[in-house]
Amino acid sequence: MVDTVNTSIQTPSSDIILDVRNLKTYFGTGDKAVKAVDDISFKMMRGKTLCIVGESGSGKSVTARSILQIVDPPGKIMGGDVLYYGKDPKGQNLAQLHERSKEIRSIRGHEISMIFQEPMTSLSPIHTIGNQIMETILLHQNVDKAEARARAIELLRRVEIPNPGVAIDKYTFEYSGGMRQRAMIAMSLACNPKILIADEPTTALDVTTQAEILALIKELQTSYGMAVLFITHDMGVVAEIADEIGVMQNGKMLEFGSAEQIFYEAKNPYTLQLIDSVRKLETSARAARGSRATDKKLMEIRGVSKIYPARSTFMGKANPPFKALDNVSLDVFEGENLGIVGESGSGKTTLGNCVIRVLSCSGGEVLFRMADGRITDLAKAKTGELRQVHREIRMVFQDPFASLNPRMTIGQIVGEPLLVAGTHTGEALRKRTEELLETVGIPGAAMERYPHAFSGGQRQRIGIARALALNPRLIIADEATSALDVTLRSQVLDLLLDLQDKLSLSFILVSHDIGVIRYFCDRVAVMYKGQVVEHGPAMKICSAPDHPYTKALISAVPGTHPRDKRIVNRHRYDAEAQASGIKLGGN
Amino acid sequence: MRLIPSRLAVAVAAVAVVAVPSLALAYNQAPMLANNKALPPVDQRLPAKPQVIKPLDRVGQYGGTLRTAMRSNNDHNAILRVIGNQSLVRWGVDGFNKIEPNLAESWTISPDATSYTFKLRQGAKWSDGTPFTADDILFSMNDVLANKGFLSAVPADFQPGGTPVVVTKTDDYTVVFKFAKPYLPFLEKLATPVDQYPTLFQKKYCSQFHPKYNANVADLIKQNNAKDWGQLFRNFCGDIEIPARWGNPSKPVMDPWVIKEPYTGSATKVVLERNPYFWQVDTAGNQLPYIDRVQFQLISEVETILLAAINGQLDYQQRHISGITNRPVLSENMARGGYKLLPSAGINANQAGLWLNHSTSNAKLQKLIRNKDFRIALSHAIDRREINDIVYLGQSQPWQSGPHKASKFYNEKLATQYLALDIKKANEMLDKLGLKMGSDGFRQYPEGGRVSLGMIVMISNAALMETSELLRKHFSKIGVELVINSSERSLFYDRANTNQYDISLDVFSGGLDPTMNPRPWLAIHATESRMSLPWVKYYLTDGKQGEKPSPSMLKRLDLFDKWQVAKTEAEADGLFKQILEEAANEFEVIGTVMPAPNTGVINKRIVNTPAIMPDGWTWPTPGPSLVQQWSFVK
Amino acid sequence: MSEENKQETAQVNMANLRGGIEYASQWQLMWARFRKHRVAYASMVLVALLYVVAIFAEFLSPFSPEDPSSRTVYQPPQVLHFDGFKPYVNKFTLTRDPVTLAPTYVKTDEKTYLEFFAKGYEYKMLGIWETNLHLFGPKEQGEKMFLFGSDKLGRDMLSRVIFGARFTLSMGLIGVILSTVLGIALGGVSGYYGGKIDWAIQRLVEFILSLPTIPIWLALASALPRNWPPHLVYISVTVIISLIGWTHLARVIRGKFLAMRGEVFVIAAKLDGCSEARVIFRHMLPSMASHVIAAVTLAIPSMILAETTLSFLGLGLQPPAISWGVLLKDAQKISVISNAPWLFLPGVMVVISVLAMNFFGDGLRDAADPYSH
Amino acid sequence: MLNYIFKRMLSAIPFMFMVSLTVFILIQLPPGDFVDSYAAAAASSGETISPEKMADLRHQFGLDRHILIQYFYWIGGIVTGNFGYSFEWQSPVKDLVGERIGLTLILSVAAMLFTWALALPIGVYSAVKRYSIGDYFFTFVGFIGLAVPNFLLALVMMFIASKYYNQDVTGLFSPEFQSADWSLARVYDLMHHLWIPMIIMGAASSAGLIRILRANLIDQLYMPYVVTARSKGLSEVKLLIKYPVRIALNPFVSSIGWILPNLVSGAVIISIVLNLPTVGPMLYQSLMSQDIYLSGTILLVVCLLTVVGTLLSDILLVILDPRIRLEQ
Repeated sequence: MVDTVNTSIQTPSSDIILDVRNLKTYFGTGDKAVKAVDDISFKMMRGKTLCIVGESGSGKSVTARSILQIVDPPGKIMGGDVLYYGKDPKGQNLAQLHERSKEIRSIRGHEISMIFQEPMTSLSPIHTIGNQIMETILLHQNVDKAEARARAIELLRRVEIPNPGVAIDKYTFEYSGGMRQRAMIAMSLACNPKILIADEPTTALDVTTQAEILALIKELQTSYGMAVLFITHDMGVVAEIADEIGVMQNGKMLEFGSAEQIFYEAKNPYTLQLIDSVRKLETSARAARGSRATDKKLMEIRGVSKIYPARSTFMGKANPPFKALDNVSLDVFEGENLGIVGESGSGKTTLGNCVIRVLSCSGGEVLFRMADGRITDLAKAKTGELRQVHREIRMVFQDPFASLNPRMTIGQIVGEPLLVAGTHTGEALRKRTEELLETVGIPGAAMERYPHAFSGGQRQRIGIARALALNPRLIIADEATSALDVTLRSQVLDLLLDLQDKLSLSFILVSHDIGVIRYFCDRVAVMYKGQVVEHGPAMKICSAPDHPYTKALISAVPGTHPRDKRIVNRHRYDAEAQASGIKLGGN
Repeated sequence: MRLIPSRLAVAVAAVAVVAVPSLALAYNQAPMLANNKALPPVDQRLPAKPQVIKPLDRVGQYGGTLRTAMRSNNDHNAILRVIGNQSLVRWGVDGFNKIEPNLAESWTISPDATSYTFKLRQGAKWSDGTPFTADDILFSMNDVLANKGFLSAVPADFQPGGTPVVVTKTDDYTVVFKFAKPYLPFLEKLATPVDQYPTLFQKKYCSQFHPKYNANVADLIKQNNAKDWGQLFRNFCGDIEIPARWGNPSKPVMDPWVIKEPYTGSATKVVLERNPYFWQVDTAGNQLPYIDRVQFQLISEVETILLAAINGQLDYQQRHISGITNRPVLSENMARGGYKLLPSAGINANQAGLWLNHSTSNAKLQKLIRNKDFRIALSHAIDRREINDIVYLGQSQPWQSGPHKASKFYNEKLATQYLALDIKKANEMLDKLGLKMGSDGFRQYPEGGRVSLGMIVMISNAALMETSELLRKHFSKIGVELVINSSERSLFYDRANTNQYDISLDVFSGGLDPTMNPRPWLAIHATESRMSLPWVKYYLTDGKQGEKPSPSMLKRLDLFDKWQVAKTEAEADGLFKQILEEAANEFEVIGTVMPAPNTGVINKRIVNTPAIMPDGWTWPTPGPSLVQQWSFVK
Repeated sequence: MSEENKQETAQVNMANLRGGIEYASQWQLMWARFRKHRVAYASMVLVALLYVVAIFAEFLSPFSPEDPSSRTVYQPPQVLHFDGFKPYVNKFTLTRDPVTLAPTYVKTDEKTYLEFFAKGYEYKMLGIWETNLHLFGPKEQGEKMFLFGSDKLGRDMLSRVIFGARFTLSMGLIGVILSTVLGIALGGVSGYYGGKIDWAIQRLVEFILSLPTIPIWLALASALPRNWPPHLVYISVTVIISLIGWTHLARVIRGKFLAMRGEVFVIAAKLDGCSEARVIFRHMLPSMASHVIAAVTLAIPSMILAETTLSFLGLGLQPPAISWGVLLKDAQKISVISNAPWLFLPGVMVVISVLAMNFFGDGLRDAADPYSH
Repeated sequence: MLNYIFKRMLSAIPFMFMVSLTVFILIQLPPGDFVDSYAAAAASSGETISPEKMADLRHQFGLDRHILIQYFYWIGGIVTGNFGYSFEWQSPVKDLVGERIGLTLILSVAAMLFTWALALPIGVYSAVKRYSIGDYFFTFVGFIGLAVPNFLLALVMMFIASKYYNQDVTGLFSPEFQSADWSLARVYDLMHHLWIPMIIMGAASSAGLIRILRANLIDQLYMPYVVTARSKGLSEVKLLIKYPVRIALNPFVSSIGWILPNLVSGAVIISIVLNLPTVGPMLYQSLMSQDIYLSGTILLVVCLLTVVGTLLSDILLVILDPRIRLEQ
């Protein structure tokens, strides 16, 4: 157990806005209680950004919510003090206030406000954005409706939402991802709070949108002079914006210090491991192991397109047909790792699904050289032929929890393809299943247990074992690592690389994470709005791309060095395209 | 629906009469009519010699509303029963034994009983003041009844032996009914509700819907979107047994009360008000009826009628609640409901008779049923005391199919033979018939197969259903299997008419009115004489169709033909007694128990109601007890 | 689990892996969760008890439900007393008030002793072997006793209620099974294949749902050729009720199938090369089974109520058949309410069984998804 | 919105046509026809009808024509507003049904309002206070309402009301108001009679509604937007009403779609027992006696009520929930 970190950096109390001392928040009672926040102490400086970083389940989010006592039941604050100096200079202990008292309610949204990770579910689906913003204003300031509405419009303009006069009467689902988060921020600033708590606000966003939001928060912090408590698991983001950093694990604060101290003089091994796993993704493991790519073409994708027909909405207004894939052409060589990168809505997942015929494409052909040399066009293959193809091309899915049937043991899941193909039965099937599990690092004896008994990382390995069952030649990994914690991400990628070396596989890795692409792939194709804008060797694309969009994409990726912050001088690709984010119907 | 408002007709009559100076009024009228200026004085409204009715207890008092209830559909005859059928003649107050003058003051019958001459009551007026004359009778009989457009054929009671009656008038108040052959039962038939045709339609009012008298009846038909003049006529002037008879307030009637709130599909109650021109008075010269208004509350569920009666919301109610099973709950609530019990005697010969089907399709069984010993054995197997105790609460008595003691045609053998419970004798007789007892406790035919009788029962009659379950137990004791096929009303008739039954459990008619309904002893009624419907077809088609009846039945049918054309009462009664004697010897059908006395309720404050009256349809309870002389007393 | 039987269970599982049926854990999880729900657990026991009564009706009923006796007409229920350990009931004699004819029962001090496994009327146990053994009854064979009172014909109400359970409960069950089969078939097809078939089936469901239930039962039941014997009427009434009942289940199943089609593990199964039938039965149905069971248990009560309503309208079963609905129909009289209220006991039984099934179904539905939070 | 309603109306026409055909055939299925049941009814109360009179009646009512001809006569009539003649009453079906539909609607709507007034508070309470004693108590009462056969409840309540409170139970109005025209006194008299049927009809459907509202509300209580609202400083009660209850109301409102038909058809039974002048008893009698045009029209009207009910609930849903209105 690491000794408690001394937080007694002596700074004059005048510029401390919040002082949290020995905060304990438990779920349930007695010895079985889950100690989500176990004796946490830290201070927040006026006008400064404190980042609390930790992996999922570390208790960082519960800490943030305990400040305003809005922890989900059965969580309760068991002890400790939260001294707030914003309103009453002598300090007000928020922890002692009753969670339904008027005092705490006058602080929530007024003195201290909060924004959340998933704006789509954090904003009411059936109230307009304007209504929800004005509600905060009317709650804390005695102004009439017209005044509140004017303030709301002003706030929307402050967060750079185009023509706010119209946007105010729109509903949450009519906003794009980035725009929704901007609206959320506008709502939190309604009463000029002194502290803004941001609970993983950019985790669900694309990297370019994330950059926009981080820049916006920075700029608002300086103009409002408010302190920001930023909760995240992404060390890159921490490097870009943090003034002070706290590292949490299993409810404990392992290390606390300025950005400089944490990134360059970290003492705690867990912190080091966190930083290392992020930095690791700035290198290319594939290059380190030497490329196994050959010049024999495995697959030729020629002019593939996928168009969704126009569907009239309820009121009869028909939106135009949506081109998910627009005449995409790519080659895949044997032994090669081809990366397909792009933001949400770029069509990268659709391409993956069209290749393996989970979706049928509207046009073009996908020529694939079978093991026996025959060339088949997957786009037009019949079911019988397709079954043979599905033995040679396998898929690994993104969500480890959803991709395994909860009602079958993992032995049955991994053994299913063999059982269906009829190649192994009885004892041979059991032995082969055990062997497969061992290859991905899961103990064979665990075959009888059910998916709900395994962690995210282990489940992903089981998914991979299933993919390997029929000795495939090509595996399509659709965002295979994006659901995992950063420390696990590299381990899984290493596993895939080992398998590739042993079993001479080729991979198509679809991802939005530049780090993963750089680490794993030989060649990369960049997609934007259904088209391949650029493709080439991974190292070149990830460091010095030619196409302006790729430039914007790469530059928006947060670095891991506080000293050379990259987002602030990032390249913005056709800003007005980004800005006009309000399009009907999210995709 | 008002075509020629009856007010206009009244005014015309009034003008003609007012000229007569007001004599010292011999009669007095109900106070309710006092303030009706349009009415001439009571003396002019009454006939020269109004019929004098002697009230049963004492002279009544005017006023009050008689509240009763009826079911909300298929129950329109409840109104006819209370208002009474004003025919030329009527039944005596106590039953079937006497025919009394009604609209006819007197009548003479030709020696050969082929022609009847009726002297009408002069000065009697319809409810709209128009005099009631022979022309009305001729219009009803010759223009309506005989017209194919109204009825496809003249009703059987008016064409005995197939030749319709000829109706003529000698003067305005004398009418002659001439039949082809002697027709003694005509007077009794006239007293029954179904034969009220002669005095039903007023010529002046109803002729507007008759093509012979109103040329442009066609546009009237279109106006009321009727199909033909028959339907139009029925909508305005009604017919004997249809709801529309009580649907037209402006239709002139001879009844004691006139429709005020008509009986339509959506009505929740029907109200009738006293007829100012009613032609009967009591012994003290008061114009009848005593009671001002009669109100029928429409209720869909029988239990709700019972609840209303117990609650004291009804002044008179027999229909639907007078069954023996309700006797306990009715008698317990007498004080609360403010009523007294009104007993009535069923006129049927038997409450639950076994019509053995002598022409059942099952040949083996038919041979057995036609064997008298088998029928006697079945009769001895029935524990009539248990049926009486359970189903009729011990209030009835064992009985076969003969008329009651009260009737002049009582035949001791036909009524009480083979009533005793004697399982041993029954088993001996069945053994003698060669029906050996099988291993499963049921007897087998000599040539094999279990002796099983299929019995059809109507589901809606609770007493019959309970009796059938008891009979099943009784027959199982002598090894005869009884299969009960309970069925909905409409299906019961469907199956009976198509001969798909071995036994039909249903009432035997003719307890007090044997000559009117001789069905249990004679195969003459197309749907009700269920000892064998093929025999009936044989009789009705003079042997061309159906099946030849048994010798005993043929003899009886021959006697019946002679009875119909008997010239004198004595000759007719002699023949009918021979029929009953022959039926007794044949013992064709088996009876269980006599009808138990039914108990209705009547408001404590109503007098002039008979101690006990028959409960039937040919004697339409309580009509013949002259409801017009019932009276509330303070 | 200790080491060696872990091996051993591994063998066992692997042995029938070929069949792949063995997914006990889903049921174990559901069962553990269900037991926590005390009310639902008690209801399940009660429901099981009711069906046992329905099956062993002859054995459990002390007297034949159909033998009338004039000496015990409308006898009120007799209270059970204990003389030491021997249970007995007091005899009653029937006297009838001459005027009101109301049956009045005078308690005599004569005792009728009862015993377990008494000799009673002859019957065929489960239609196999002849016996006259009954669970309990009067010591001497001829004696009578009425714990639930007697009806108009003096028949024992306790026996009639027990026999009534047989028709009513079995009708509920068969009706539900019928509508479940229909619901799964049609719901599944329209949910899985979508497109034209889905559109057609949904229109059919909407059409049937928009027909008001009771009037349609009225029309269908009155359309029955009524010369059929009671058990044929019984089967046809069950079919009628389930003709309408399947639509709700079809909608639930369709919704589940539509949701399930998009699940990742279903796509994975397709990519594993599973045939369409295997995808449905091996991957989709097991996770729906729990929801279907919950929906089924909730459908039985509505079937029971439907039977009683039809019998009340005089359309379903008719005497001499015995079902709770028929018994209630006979009790539906003012004269019964005022002086024979115990004839409403079948109504109480209907309420108890419907309540028990509702709570049981509710508990099942909560426990249906062991993986939901 | 308008063209949506118009489209739905248009699609209802073939639907109603199909319903009318099914209904008409259903009514004709039982053996025998109106005249048979008329003769049977007469015979059971002692009056006998001769076979040739029955043939006469059959010709009169046009029952001797083929089913389809009768059907097209009926449908042809409906288009021009003539719903045919009732055999039994010899008067146009339009008048017969006309008066009673009004009362049926009043009864059904009253019962629906009672159901909502009962289900809304109980549903919210038992969702917020999950697994509390109150929750179990209301669930139990709700199930009791569901479990008791409504004709039994009706008879017993009617008996108690009349025996101990001597309430007039012979209909919706006491005799003197029956045919009086509408006045305040008459409305008061109606209310006085209305409470028994309203409770009985409301009891069953409110149980179902409570279950639905409770389940939906429980899902909404722990949604993120509730946490956001709390983080903005809203009080628990205001927060509960504005967000979770408001969203859980949508399925509650769409319950009109299935409550209306249930109430109307449920009313058949209760009206028979309580003798209410609604279409219920008339439908039952006309089906029993196969008065085809009368029963056919009533069934058609009831189905129309159902279609209108579902349309109404869809429209209300669209108004209440923008997601349906704007999003595809």
